[in-house]
Amino acid sequence: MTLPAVSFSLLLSALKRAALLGLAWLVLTGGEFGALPYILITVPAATALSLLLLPPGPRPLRLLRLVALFPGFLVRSVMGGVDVAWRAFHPRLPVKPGWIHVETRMQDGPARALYGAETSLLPGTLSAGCDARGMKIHCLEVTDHTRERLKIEEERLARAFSQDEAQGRDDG
Amino acid sequence: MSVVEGIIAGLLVLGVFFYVAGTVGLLRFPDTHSRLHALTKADNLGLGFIVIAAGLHWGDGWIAGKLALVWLLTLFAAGMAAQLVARAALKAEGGE
Amino acid sequence: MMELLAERGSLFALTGAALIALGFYGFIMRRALIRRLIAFNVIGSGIFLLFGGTGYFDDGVDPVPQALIITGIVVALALTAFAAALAVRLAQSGDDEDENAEAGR
Amino acid sequence: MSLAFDLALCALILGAAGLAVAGRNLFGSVVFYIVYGVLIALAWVSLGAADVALAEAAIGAGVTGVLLIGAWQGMKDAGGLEAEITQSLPVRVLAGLGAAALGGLIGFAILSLPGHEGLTGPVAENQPAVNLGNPVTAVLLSFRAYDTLLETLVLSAALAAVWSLTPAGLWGGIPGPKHTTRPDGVMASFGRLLPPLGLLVAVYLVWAGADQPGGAFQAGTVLAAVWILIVLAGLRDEPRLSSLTLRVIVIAGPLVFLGAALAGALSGLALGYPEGHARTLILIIEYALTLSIAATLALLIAGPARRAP
Repeated sequence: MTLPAVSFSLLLSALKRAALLGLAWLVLTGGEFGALPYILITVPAATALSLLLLPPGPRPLRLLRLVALFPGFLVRSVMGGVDVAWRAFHPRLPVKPGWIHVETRMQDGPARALYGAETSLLPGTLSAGCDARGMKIHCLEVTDHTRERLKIEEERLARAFSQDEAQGRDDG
Repeated sequence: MSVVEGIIAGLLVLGVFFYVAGTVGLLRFPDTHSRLHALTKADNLGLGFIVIAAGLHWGDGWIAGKLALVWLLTLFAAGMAAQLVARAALKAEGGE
Repeated sequence: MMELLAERGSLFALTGAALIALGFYGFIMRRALIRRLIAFNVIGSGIFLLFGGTGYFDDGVDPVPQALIITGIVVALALTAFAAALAVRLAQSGDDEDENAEAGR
Repeated sequence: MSLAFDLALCALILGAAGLAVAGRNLFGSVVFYIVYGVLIALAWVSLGAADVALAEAAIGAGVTGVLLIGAWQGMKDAGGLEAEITQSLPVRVLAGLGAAALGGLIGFAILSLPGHEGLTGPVAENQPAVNLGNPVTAVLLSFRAYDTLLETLVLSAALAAVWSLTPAGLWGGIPGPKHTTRPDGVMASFGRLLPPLGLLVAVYLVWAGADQPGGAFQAGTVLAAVWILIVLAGLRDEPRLSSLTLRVIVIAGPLVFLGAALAGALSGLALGYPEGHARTLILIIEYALTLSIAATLALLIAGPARRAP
């Protein structure tokens, strides 16, 4: 994917998004045969809307890498739920809320918003949105590991958004 | 009660447990942002278990897929909404 | 009485009746326009629930009431939208003293 | 087990309604009303009326909730939020007794209703004639099509009424405030990522409406929500209300419906469908209606014009 041609990358993102949306249509209609012809109208329309709202940038989304991240994310989000449940039911309420400010090299836009959404589902952290400098993270309990853990998470997700190095807009 | 029914019942109990945990957290946690933690994390987990239970109950791949789609959408929306609410709460407190 | 409550249709129809009473009380007793709008909508959904509950049979609600209720929900929405716009306009015109004050002028 | 569920649900419904009607805080009332709407949708699920449940969740709780929040914000901005006054105790008792008497009478009437067969049978008998799997859609667009036609006209009339509240000099302008968000912020990203899927869900709902729960009203609400999300995310602005295209979209559904009614009248039966073509015609009406309902709902929420054209 080193070809710089814009039209090629545009076509590629369009195809990727169409494939995703096509899959979504299949799942929605329960694979019913009568709904298949509609794919010819709905998927192009939805893809066009997607391209219009989110023009593809130079850093394409690596779908396979994102899918590969999912099982790990699931396990950690289960831990997040267990952690909250433990604190909620604990008689002494072990909650020492605090803020940390995290520099992120995650590019602004959907990639960073998704990173924020992810951190909000992980144990102990909650993103309060992002600004130009970085992200404000609310923690149920600030520990030494929090920053480290977030860094590892960011590393993983950045690779799925082709942001191995710095700079460049993301793309969904 | 067959084995599958037993598993479904267990999953439902787990799901309800996390919903209750989220609600207890919502009531007990000291500030708005901590309460948001409880809502987003515990409730999504609860919904996840209930979705798996419902998928097993119907035993149909397509229905399970649709339920999974619903759950993914909820995860996505909850993650995004949590950030928006957290930011709004921060502004309301004059933290920015 | 207990077997009536055990019948799903009657239970929801009676809840509908209670909602109508509650909405009616709110509509005549509360002053804020938005709250009266809410009370109006509570009356509306109470009527729908009553309608659906009395049209309930063992295999679900009769399709004719269902269709009429969907129609009703949309009409209630149309009315709510207009009332909400009116309330905002009224507030903007700064002329929201109640009728007593107006009559006394 | 399910009786316990129903009883708990009814108690919750009454509790939420009570808090919405009698609460102290006005915004809290609006929030409780939305909760109430979701609980009512659950009641419809329990009654096995999935179409109504969808409509109630989308329109009753969703759109009405957004309208009420919008009205609250609008009145607050204008400084016109009224303080609640507490009536004296005798008045409250009297009103409470009156309301209780009303509820009691209605309840008594319900309990003394004679048993009846309902119309499920006749609908099922006639359903093959229109070739639709969803009996509710069959009633809405064939057996009681008259109601539905008038209902869509009521919706258009409400829009005209809302537009008529436009302040002087702004007629035909742009409704609502301009939403600006950070172009790469969370809200903007949300508005960029979700709408394509929302579009698919809307088409799915109207497609499914022929044979399963769903239909034009539910789909139109989802489509309107997609548009509102795009506007809130600051990605596009609301259209000019004087736009001809916009007005054509608003009225297209009712017009197609009226056209079908007239065509039926010419062939002998007003609002009747020619033999063998009922399903096709109904589906065409459904799709046109979805678009018009979506536009009308979104414009009802946007309200009258606030910025010059």
